[in-house]
Amino acid sequence: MSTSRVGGLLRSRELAVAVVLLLVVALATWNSDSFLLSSDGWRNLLVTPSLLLLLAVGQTVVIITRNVDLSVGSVLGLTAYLTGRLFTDNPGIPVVVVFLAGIAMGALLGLVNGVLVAFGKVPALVITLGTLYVYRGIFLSWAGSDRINASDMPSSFLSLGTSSVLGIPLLTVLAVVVLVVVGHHLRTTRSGRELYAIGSDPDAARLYGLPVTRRVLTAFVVSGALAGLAGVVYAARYGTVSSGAGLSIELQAVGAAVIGGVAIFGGSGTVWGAAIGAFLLVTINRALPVVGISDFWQQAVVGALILAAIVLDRVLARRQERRLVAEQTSVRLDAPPPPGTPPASSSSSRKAHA
Amino acid sequence: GDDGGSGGEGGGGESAGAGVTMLPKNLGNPYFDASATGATRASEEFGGSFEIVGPDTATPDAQVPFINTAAQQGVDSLVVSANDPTAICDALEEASSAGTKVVTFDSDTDPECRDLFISQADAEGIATSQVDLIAEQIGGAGEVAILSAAANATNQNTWIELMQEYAASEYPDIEIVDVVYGNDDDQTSFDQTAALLQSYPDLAGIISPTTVGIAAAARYLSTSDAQGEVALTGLGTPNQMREYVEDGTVQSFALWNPEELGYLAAYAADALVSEEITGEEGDSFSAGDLGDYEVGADGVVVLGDPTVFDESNIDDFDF
Amino acid sequence: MSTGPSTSAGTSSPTLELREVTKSFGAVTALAAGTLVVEPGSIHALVGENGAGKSTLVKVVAGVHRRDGGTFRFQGEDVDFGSTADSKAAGIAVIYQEPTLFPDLSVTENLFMGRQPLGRGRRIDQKAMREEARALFARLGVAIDPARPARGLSIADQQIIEIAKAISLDAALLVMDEPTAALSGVEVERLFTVARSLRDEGRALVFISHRFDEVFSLCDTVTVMRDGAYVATQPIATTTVDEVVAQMVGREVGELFPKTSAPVGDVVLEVEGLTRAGVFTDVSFSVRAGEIVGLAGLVGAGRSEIARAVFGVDAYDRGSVRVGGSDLPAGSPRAAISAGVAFVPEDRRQQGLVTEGTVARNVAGVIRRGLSRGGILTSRAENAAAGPWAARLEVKTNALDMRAATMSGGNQQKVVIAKWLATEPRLLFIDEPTRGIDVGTKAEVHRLLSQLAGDGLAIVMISSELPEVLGMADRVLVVCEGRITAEIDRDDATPEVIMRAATRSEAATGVTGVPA
Amino acid sequence: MSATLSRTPAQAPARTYPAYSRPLWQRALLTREFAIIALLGVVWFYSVAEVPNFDGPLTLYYLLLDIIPILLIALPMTMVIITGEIDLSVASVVGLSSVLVGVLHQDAGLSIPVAGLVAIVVGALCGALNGFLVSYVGLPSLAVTIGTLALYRGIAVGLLGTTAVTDFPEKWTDLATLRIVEGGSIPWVVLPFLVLLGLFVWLLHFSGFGRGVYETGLNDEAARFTGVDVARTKFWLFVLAGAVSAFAGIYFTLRYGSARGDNATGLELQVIAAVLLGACPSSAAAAPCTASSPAWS
Ligand SMILES: Nc1ncnc2c1ncn2[C@@H]1O[C@H](COP(=O)(O)OP(=O)(O)OP(=O)(O)O)[C@@H](O)[C@H]1O
Ligand SMILES: Nc1ncnc2c1ncn2[C@@H]1O[C@H](COP(=O)(O)OP(=O)(O)OP(=O)(O)O)[C@@H](O)[C@H]1O
Ligand SMILES: [Mg+2]
Ligand SMILES: [Mg+2]
Repeated sequence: MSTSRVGGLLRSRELAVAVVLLLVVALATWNSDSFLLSSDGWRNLLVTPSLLLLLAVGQTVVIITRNVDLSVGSVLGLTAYLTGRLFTDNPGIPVVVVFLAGIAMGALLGLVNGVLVAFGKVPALVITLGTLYVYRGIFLSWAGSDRINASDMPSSFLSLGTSSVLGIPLLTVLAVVVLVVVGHHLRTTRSGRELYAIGSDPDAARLYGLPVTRRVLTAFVVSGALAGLAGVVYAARYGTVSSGAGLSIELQAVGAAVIGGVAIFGGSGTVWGAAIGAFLLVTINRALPVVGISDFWQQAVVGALILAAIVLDRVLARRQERRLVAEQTSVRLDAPPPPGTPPASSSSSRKAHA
Repeated sequence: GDDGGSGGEGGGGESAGAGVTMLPKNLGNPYFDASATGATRASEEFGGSFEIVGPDTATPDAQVPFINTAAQQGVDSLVVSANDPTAICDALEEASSAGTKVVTFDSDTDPECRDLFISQADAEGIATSQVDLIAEQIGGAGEVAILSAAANATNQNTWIELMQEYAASEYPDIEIVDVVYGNDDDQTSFDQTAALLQSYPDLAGIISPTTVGIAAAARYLSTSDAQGEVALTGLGTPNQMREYVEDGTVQSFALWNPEELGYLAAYAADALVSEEITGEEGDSFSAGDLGDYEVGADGVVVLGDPTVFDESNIDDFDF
Repeated sequence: MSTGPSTSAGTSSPTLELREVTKSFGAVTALAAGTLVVEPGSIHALVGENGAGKSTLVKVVAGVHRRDGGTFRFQGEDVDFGSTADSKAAGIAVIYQEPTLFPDLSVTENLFMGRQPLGRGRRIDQKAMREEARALFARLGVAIDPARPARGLSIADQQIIEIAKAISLDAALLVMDEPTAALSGVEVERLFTVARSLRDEGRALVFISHRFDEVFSLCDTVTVMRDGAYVATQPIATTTVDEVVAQMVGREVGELFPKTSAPVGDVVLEVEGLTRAGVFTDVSFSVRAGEIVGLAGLVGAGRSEIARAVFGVDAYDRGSVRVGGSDLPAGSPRAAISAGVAFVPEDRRQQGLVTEGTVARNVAGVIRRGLSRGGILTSRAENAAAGPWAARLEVKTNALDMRAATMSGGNQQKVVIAKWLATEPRLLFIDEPTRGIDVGTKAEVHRLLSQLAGDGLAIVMISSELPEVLGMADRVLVVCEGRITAEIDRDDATPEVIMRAATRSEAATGVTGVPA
Repeated sequence: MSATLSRTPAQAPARTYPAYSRPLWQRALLTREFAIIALLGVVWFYSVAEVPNFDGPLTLYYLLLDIIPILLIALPMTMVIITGEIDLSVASVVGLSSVLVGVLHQDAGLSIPVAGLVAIVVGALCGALNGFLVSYVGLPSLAVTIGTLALYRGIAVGLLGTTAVTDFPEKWTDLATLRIVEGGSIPWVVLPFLVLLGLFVWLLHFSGFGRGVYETGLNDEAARFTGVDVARTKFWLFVLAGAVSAFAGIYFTLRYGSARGDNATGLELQVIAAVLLGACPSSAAAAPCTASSPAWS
């Protein structure tokens, strides 16, 4: 990250996905220019991904520490419902308070995950898979079959879902601000870099004296808080909250991060990549009907495109690696990772370091 | 099986009336809550007991375990809205062989799998009323799209077929350009609506014969430039739609009273359990303040024609 | 068992003072009575057999382990570190036996993790950090690109970075647990220069090594441990290698390099024009039964790479490999193994062992195919097969189902050797055979190697320890920058010749000499 | 080879080691598996005491019918997870094979066994695609199988659209719910599961392949150095997962007598939960629920 060469390599990984994204948008626009050019089209293009973007950013922070948070979907649902209830139970409550409440609620749920993972010494996949069901269960038993309708929420709140500043939807602005803050933090602060170190080799991090427990805890809290924020956003955008809210969105969040070049074994990847991944996933979904692919085949195409995206990403990364090798051997600074070793080992040697 | 003597709340052993266990497509669906309210009122009237169980996703394999459990507990009667006409049949047959009376409502199974089907209104009635509503709103001509629930939802598909036939014959200038599926999920339905407007710039109207779909579509329209441009109707509950009728996004939509549907289903179940009827064509039973009903062909009981809601009457309803 | 050394009459209190420190892991007692007193401005050697408790002692000092008992003073005050962060804050820098780097991060970030120079708004000052890194490497005379990720560095390079990391902390106490195990002459000499300059600045250093020549050329004082307990401390000046060795193992140890020339049989391995772009070029050599061929050279010359390619874990671009007259398919360790080739790799934790696996399963790891009866492979069979081989190498473990991770470095190395000898091979590649192995075991390994050669085994030995090469090898192939630059016969092999070939131009400095 | 090592030529005490550091009862009782089985027992007795009709013969019968797909898929999934990989696409393969059986039976007029066979082959191919991308292209399995999760499900939904195939011959649909003994509580399908269970227990715990699976998960570089073909091992595990999922799909179809694109949606997380938490809803599955992925721990 610290040098043009390595930085270039990383950037190119994000670039790969960005290119695919642009292609998708271009294709859709070419089919029906309203996809991009109409004011609705423009707004949807920007707004629709912002929800997943928030989740993907949080997910990235966790994945970088070689953990994963599968409970975000349930957290989102729970906070979305909380949002509605806050409005119905105490009318006239200021919108800001609701946002804060949602974030706080999310952070709390994230904290539970973090504590269980950091102190329970149980794999995050197991813990969060458990809390995925637990949180969803709490949601269901709390909400029962009650549901939040648009009429239950003040229009001042609902309008957040649609209003824009300078042609950029408010929710997008919100998501991008979050993205920039988190991204900048991960890149330029000690605690940020320590997250990468921890994910890169947890044992080494402990031996080195890094505050592993505290950092991992924080990562989960951040992920939870962002999921909470996403919950409030969900309520504002969709205007209704039923027990299905956020169901199985967690895999999309992980998918977005991984497609964006975040290594699932921790230690590398950026929120920028994850953000682009989120945009790609959502935009593919929206573009397909426009491109005229039958409703029934859309999911298949989405799958194919996800695969295409990660394969392309890998190809570009591999080419960069080769260049790195060439440079190093020519300078004879230090010899390269042997080109012969099967790519699996590149991911697995991470694992072996665990 | 026993008459639910040991059947927990499901059995309602000691009480005079039947124990009614309701299994909707999924919980957290306001439409079925309304039905449940009706059914509860009914069972209070005939002194039975009532419980509602169900999955949170509307799939048949999620419904089957609930049927199994009910069968084990030997409940008096099951009132089911089927997620699939066939998939839950075996389970239902197990149940009836265990002595449980099976009544389907809202969405039917194959006739041989149940004793009675309480139909909200005959399919034609539903289909035609919605097409008429949209035609009236778009002036009888233009592109119309349909936003449905799950691709396999039995009743949805029947209605859609009928709508297409009816529109073709009665309104030659109306073209039904597409059918998309929101899977009764707010987010999906919402995004599907957005996609529809993208793909069909000249779209004149949308019919959404599902309460979740119409609400999501209304929400999207109310926030987009298409508000007022693209007409929307379908089947929705007043509480969900009030907002959008008031802000002019939606002129009118239809629905039978789901509360009455549940009410009638419960009474039918009670009639079966008390062996007052067997479900034969021609049987007739009384359903409290709804009056008497007669069993039609294939053991179908029809509730009546749907109500149309618009700003004039919407405030008279609360469900 | 011991009172330990009396603190020096001098007014200055010792930098580090450990007395009667105990530490046990479940059943295993790693430290019975660890005692170590280190004066400021001195380099203190800590020696002992594998499993003597050296690393454990170090980890207590570093705050990795909490001691069970005993006193622990640092700079005159009683301390009790709960974590390595505490010890670091107190001014203790530690180089652990096994490198601990963050593979995904750049070398620079690895150097400064957790203490990066901060600029405006508590943001990391990348520029300053890069400059400090370059300065540091310049001082150590290291030529590693500070910007490259740590992944893929050879152990040697990793070890060098660990050293740089520790030094840059400029702590009052610097503990080095076998820092030179992976290094060869030149690097070692550079390290010593730095160590001496630190001592002259008045800092205290602890140096752990199994190489006595290094101990005696670098250190001022030596403390000997045996079976987790303190044995003796004395000034280097007043003792000899034999005395120290005797104290370590509690008996006399036979001659170190007893290679007896065995009758040389017919050719077992033929390598023809083996080439892998960027790593090694046009390598050709052959090995005969009963012969030990040494691959010498500087670290990073490409010796391991060559061996790995022949064995099949790495691919190669051109060339051919024949074992016992028939071609060996490229890139298939399985094929190599069934052709009777064994391979003891240089990195025991990454390549040699499944550290989370049990001793038995590691030892039986390769031969297990032959162990299943009627298609069923039982742990019983594995234990039965593993036991004798573990015993033959005197592996220190209290049960066959212990995790290899809990064993001392040297014992892990023994497990790896046992695992490969169990395959009863005809050709043995052994990369850094005695890295981190104590003097007693080292003698056994060498005796074993020559004995195996005597039994007609063909051996290729990669070693960065010149004395070992000189002592063991019938023929020495010198590798430099991926080419074989010289083939030297046992009789003409001298440190000078080899170093000249290994470094081409570079003068033969820092050749590690034969111990007294 | 007669290499005898001794410190001094004089005495040569070949030492011996005990096989185990802990007594048998500890090794038997202080295990994850035992904890799970114990927990299961507790839950069971609680239910019998508290839940009406729980001890009725139907309970076990339905419980087994409902969890058989999870049990089946948990077998290969356990091994996949032990190697440090994961397969999220299994439920989609279930859906796809269900649709294939339906379509092939209805439109192509194939008999159930033939259609089922084709479905299993296709399932294996689906697994092979996962395996190829993971082991030979070197992509993270999580990403790959999130992709194929959508792809396979999409194909399933695409093939059938709104329709659902429901006309399956009685004898086959009955077979799915048939009891071993008339009126007993053990469904017949438990038998194929038990066979597979035995097979996988052997493969994982009593074969060289299984040792390789563990080594691959714990340290695949070391595994390669000992001659384990890491890539091939993983590849075949994914193929197994695909094939078994397809088999589960056939059962699913016959049990509900309906082939639909959205059959078994979301089952993957239940399977993974079963494997990871060891919370397989039946003690039968506790056996394959051994230590989970080192990659995640
Ligand atoms: N796993 C690896 N990945 C990438 N590069 C490596 C790896 N191992 C070694 N190298 C590099 O390849 C070159 C040859 O390394 P190798 O270890 O073969 O040298 P060597 O002569 O065996 O030194 P050593 O004494 O460490 O065995 C060195 O520059 C080293 O940095
Ligand atoms: N975490 C642990 N769990 C159990 N036993 C351990 C653990 N760490 C060390 N031991 C045991 O403590 C003893 C001392 O180990 P230690 O690593 O200190 O030896 P050492 O002197 O460093 O040997 P070497 O020179 O080979 O590095 C060994 O018998 C080892 O098996
Ligand atoms: Mg040590
Ligand atoms: Mg080497």
